[in-house]
Amino acid sequence: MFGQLFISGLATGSLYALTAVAVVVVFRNTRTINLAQGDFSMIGAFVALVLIKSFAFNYYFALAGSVVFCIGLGILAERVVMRQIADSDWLTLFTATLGMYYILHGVAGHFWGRDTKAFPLTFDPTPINVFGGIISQGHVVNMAWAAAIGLVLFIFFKYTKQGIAMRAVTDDPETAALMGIPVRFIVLLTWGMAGFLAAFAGVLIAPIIYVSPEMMDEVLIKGYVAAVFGGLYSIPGAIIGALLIGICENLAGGYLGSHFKTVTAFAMIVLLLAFRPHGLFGIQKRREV
Amino acid sequence: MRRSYKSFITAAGVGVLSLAAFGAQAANGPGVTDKEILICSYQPMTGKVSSYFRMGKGADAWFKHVNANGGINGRMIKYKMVDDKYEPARTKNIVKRFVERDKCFAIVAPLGSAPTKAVIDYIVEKGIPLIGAGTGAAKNVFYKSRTVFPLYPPYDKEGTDLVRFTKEVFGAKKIGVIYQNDASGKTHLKGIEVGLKQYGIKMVASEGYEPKEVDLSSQVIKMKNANVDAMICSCAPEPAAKVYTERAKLGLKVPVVNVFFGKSPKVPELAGQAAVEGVYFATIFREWDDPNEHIQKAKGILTKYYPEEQHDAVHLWGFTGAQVFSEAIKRMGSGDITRARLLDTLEGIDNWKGSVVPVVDIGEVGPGEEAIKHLLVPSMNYVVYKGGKFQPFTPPWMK
Amino acid sequence: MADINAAFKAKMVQRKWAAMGVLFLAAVIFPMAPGVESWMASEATLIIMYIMAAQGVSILTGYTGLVTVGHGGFLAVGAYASALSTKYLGTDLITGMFVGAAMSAFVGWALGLVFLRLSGAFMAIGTLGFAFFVGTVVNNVPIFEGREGISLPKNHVIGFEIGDIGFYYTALAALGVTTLFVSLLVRSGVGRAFMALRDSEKAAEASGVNRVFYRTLAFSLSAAVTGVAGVLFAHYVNYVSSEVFADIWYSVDFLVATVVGGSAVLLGPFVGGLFVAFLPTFIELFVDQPGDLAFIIKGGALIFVLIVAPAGVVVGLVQLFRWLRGKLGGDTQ
Amino acid sequence: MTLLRLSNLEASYGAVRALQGVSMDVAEGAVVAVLGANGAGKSTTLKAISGVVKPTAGEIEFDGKRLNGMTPNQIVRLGIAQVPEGRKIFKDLTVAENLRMGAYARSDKAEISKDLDMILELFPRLSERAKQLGGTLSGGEQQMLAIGRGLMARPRLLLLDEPSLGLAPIIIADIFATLRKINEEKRMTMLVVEQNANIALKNSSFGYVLQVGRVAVEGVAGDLRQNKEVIESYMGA
Amino acid sequence: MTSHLRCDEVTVRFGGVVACNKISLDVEEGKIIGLIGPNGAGKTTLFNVLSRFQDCDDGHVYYRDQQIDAKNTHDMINLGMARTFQNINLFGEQTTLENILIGAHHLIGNPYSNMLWLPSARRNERELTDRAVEIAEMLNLGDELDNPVKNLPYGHQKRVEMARALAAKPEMILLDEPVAGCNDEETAELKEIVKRINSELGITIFLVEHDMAMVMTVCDYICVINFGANLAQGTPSEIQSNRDVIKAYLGEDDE
Repeated sequence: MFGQLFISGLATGSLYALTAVAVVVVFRNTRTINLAQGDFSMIGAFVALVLIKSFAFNYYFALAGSVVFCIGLGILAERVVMRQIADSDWLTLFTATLGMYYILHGVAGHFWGRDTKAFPLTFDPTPINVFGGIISQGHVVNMAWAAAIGLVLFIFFKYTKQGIAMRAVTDDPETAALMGIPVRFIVLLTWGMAGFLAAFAGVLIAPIIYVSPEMMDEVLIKGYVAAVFGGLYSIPGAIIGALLIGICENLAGGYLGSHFKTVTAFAMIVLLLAFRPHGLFGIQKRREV
Repeated sequence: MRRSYKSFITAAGVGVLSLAAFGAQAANGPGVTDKEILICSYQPMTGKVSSYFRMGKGADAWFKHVNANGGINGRMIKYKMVDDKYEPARTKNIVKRFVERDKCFAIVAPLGSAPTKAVIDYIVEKGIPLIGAGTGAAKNVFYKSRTVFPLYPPYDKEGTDLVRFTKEVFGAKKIGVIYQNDASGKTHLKGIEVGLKQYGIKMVASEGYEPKEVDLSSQVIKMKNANVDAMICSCAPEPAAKVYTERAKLGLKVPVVNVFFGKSPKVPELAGQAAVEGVYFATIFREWDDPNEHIQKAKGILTKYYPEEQHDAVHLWGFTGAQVFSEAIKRMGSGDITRARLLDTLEGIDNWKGSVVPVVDIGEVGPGEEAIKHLLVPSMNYVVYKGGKFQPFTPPWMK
Repeated sequence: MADINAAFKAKMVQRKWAAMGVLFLAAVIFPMAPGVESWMASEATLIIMYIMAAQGVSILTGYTGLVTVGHGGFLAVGAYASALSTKYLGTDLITGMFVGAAMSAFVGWALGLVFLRLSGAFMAIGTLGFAFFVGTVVNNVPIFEGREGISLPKNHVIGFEIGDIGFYYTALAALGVTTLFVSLLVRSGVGRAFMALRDSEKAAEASGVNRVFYRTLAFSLSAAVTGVAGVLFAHYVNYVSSEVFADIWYSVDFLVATVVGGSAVLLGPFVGGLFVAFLPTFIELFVDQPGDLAFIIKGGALIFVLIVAPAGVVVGLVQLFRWLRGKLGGDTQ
Repeated sequence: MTLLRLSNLEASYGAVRALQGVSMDVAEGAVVAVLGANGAGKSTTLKAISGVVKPTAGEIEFDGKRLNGMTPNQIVRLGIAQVPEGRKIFKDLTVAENLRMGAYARSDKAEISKDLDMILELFPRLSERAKQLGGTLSGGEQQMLAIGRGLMARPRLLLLDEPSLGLAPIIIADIFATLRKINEEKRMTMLVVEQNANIALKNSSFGYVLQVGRVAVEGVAGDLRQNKEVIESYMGA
Repeated sequence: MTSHLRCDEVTVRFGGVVACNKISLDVEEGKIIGLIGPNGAGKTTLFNVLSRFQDCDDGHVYYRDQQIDAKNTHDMINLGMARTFQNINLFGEQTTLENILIGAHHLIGNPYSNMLWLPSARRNERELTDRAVEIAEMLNLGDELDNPVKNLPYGHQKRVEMARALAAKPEMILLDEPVAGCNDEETAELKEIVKRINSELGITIFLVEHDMAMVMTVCDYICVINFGANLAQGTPSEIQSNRDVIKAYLGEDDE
């Protein structure tokens, strides 16, 4: 049973991971916890669904369309809303993203209804055996996608000029500006990246949790928890946090009983924060005067 | 500024006067004029269970159809739905508004166990007929009042029946139960426990899930590990789809029966036909693809007024209350429409086959008796999903 | 210059109290006014409950600077404490409020200790986790009766049964008490210590403010006020259920109410509570079955407020008023 | 020829009037020192030149162009790089990445890699640690990295904010020797803010002494080193 | 001479960096003592150790011979030690009066009766307010009592910080760069105030400052540190003529 619970948990965790990474990327460059991140994904899933159903796109073109749309959405969010209040305190930024959450929820509900919709299965539903556990091919493909995106991000942040500049802005925006890095453009890029990740998260998860305006609520919260778990600044931390939460949830559900399953993530985060207030990989700031 | 204030006063004055005129018509009940009958319902149009707003849409479609065909005995039915977000405190205020401001004649086909629990005392106290509320919670179904007309049987009775089903159809000795960790699931569980004793069956695994849970794999894995002979699934359509997907994935071949509120074309649509093949469902309505004329008519009506909607059992919940109410008004003819007459007329509906429900047979509730005898849909049927459609299935004891 | 300022400030304070007085007087007369029906009082009751809950949030988030997304949890603690004591001990509404406040304060104190070193986004997720935790407990521990819920008898105050109007007055009185309490608190030395911790922990500690003590105190006072609101929520519909009280949207709504009105202003929760509780009803006056439109309007209004008046509607209005006065004054000169 | 000219520059942070009318001239190819105690406005002057602090009054002119109102990245593109006070190394970036960020505003790849080689040659310690995170370097190495990062922009004017801060004397001497070498070989103009008056004046041609946001003394470096006022402004006699 | 505050071989390390290396010094009761040293010499770290914002890795700190290196930060006020900050650290949204009152926080008595404004608290609050007004007047802040401090000019803000420290009725005040960023006029004013606090109220003052003119004219005794270690101690005139100190300040001069 352990193997099966573990593998299923890993699969679920990888679904949280993309959202967690997006939460980190936006937070560390803009101090914003983006509560609309899940809804970017939700809109992305709907866009892909419409492209497939009404315009007869194939899966990959629909995914590409969704990615383009979500990047636009992210950029729009930055230009129209977040830039206006960029200098405000943390709480204001947080609440503004909540406003975007309401709007996107309403827009999706208005145009596509509150019904749960199926997303066409793209892969053979026959499951396969991995290390004594059974896993569906869709999950395997999703994990592969997530890993591929992780790799792309790694290369982007490690080797490209804009990627390194993004990390430099995270580190110290003022000095980054002194180096000639256009900080505002980097922030725009950050939101674009949030949209990019959102589209993948939404389209990949859609066949599993189906498409509805509320589809990402639970995933967003788990993603946020995972991001905090990893310390809110670390992308590998967020990924590890997401996988850990997926696995622990499933193990708790399996061994302690399903009552404990959904609260596991929160029990974990409360315990962690009680002992490490800046997350697992967070920077413990020195008390400087 | 000043002018708008004045016009506001004028409008308010007119409002008060017209209200007064309204109350003066003594013969008809509140909300009833010679042209119109106002009935109301609260629905979760937004918020966490907004997908159940389908019930309201079903009822609304029916009344739109009635009005488009000239109403009933010359009266139009005005069906007012208000969003309560599934928050009981809001439901309470909305119902008070229905009663005090809008003067609703009756409350027809509202949705929700928790919201209804919060307002049923008030509704009964005011003598408002409550017809076909979408709730199977014991308090609402067994309420001691003649004005309450519950829609479907309480969940615990269904639970007991499902245990019998696993024994007599599947020949099961040890079963597993997956249930939604809320009032519906837990009430099912209560009934199941009664059934276990009654039919001498063991429950070797029982796993709950939260309505929004992303992944239900651990629950199904536990079923597999407990080596159950059969499963009872007290699941709403979306989670049911997840359960059957996982079940197919793990190759868990044991027979399954699902409670009636999970019986929806959504399930095979979301999970894929193969995963749902051979699953039994309890049901209280006819199938959407049943050639029965009333179902086909309902299908046409829903498609006409809510073209985006996919046909679901929850729509039929709404249809049921709406159709029974319309029938009662029709039977009341051209006389005064009062609440007392409505109750009498409803209780007089016996062996009526004119709705989406196979037979409506409403009993009589005497003073101090429980409303359970008022059930609009007293009987439960079964279907099995085979070859891409739900097919009627008759268990041995019903033959 | 200073004298003018002091005089201006004194005048503003006077006006604030005058405004509050008028507000409460209006609220007392309101149900008796001609044309007012009982449902309007019920609508007002809902708003009162939201205002009170937001007052609790404002103690922590506004005055102490700790953002909470978990006050729905304290709402539940208050509601269940009173519901259980009503069911098993037969207490009345007033006693229930004290029980709810005390229980909530205790839980708040404990949570404050656990989250001693958190701030910002970490505090937000921690408190959110707390709300979920409370939800799981009330859903699964048998005494709370899960989503089936506990139905309560009709409300009594010192032996008399009260109807909805009576409940309105009880809630109003409770709001009066909490408002008085919050206004005294924030002007007191303790309130100053809260705000000092918010503005600069270092300077506060150097001035002798015991961070541990005052943070936990802020947590428990804040929890107590929201807990009283929870008691009212429970008794208003005579029913508690985990389906209702385990919902994180209450937490979010209370935070929104606090931010919209102005988090560290006495009148802030009044405006914010009105915004959150009354907006849906308000929209319905103009649009039949607004559904998703209500969501869009709510989000749009929220963002609009944040852009136009980042410190909240009340502060924004005061600034607008001052600006207008300066402008008009300038014109006459 | 004057490369940079400040005239009556004023700037403030909130309530602090950091600059109250500073005027300076920096000739092309020169090393100019700006001295003064803490809070005299030295760093603010540099920040105003780089466009991070917006001056409230006065003019900044670089190579005949007015810099007021330009964004920092426009200013970097014009050829002004800054080595900020306290090094301000990107701690989570490697040494190589830090250097690469110095060249952010440039797109001539071949030249960039040439400059990179040049800098690694100039500071061999950095080439040993190219893959280490900036935060793990010692203070002296960080200063070298900060200077290298500034040079990567291939600026015409390099602004250095207290390069000697917190470093041991031997390392300070080393760093200034390198700076002088760069100045001589590349004819790079430098404006050095320093507290360490002796070393700064020894390595520069002209000096300004700031006091509370104003230029108190100015003169040829050699003269300033003998100037009583300079010592007084430091020792408060 | 009575020792008011004494540190004994205090050592603080941040990772590999030694910020304070066995620093020892003694602050004599009733005097004004200055601590100077070039930027990065470890002055602020030492200050933080003394006011318990920073733990020391080695060595001890004594306040009137009582060892305090394990005390809570907020307990220092009860002992009688108040401090100000290098970069002004006021409660910006609040008025001058409120800022000063925060300084008197440890005198509010029972917090529970205070927050409910019980009669005793009311009396106490009136006394504290009266005293705060007195202090404000002493520091020429009488006109600014009701202004939010963020609107005050810089020099005033510096004085509000000092007033806040005074409101605690301390026996000793640590001043972290009291005149940094001030112009000549403001500096002169603050200098006068520091002297008056010391002479009229008998409060021991220990200050870190970069403005040598101020240090030399105000202080009775000066400690110099460099590279985290003691460099020299003595009266202003001794320090001014100390070769090591001049070298440390003006830089290594090897010619």
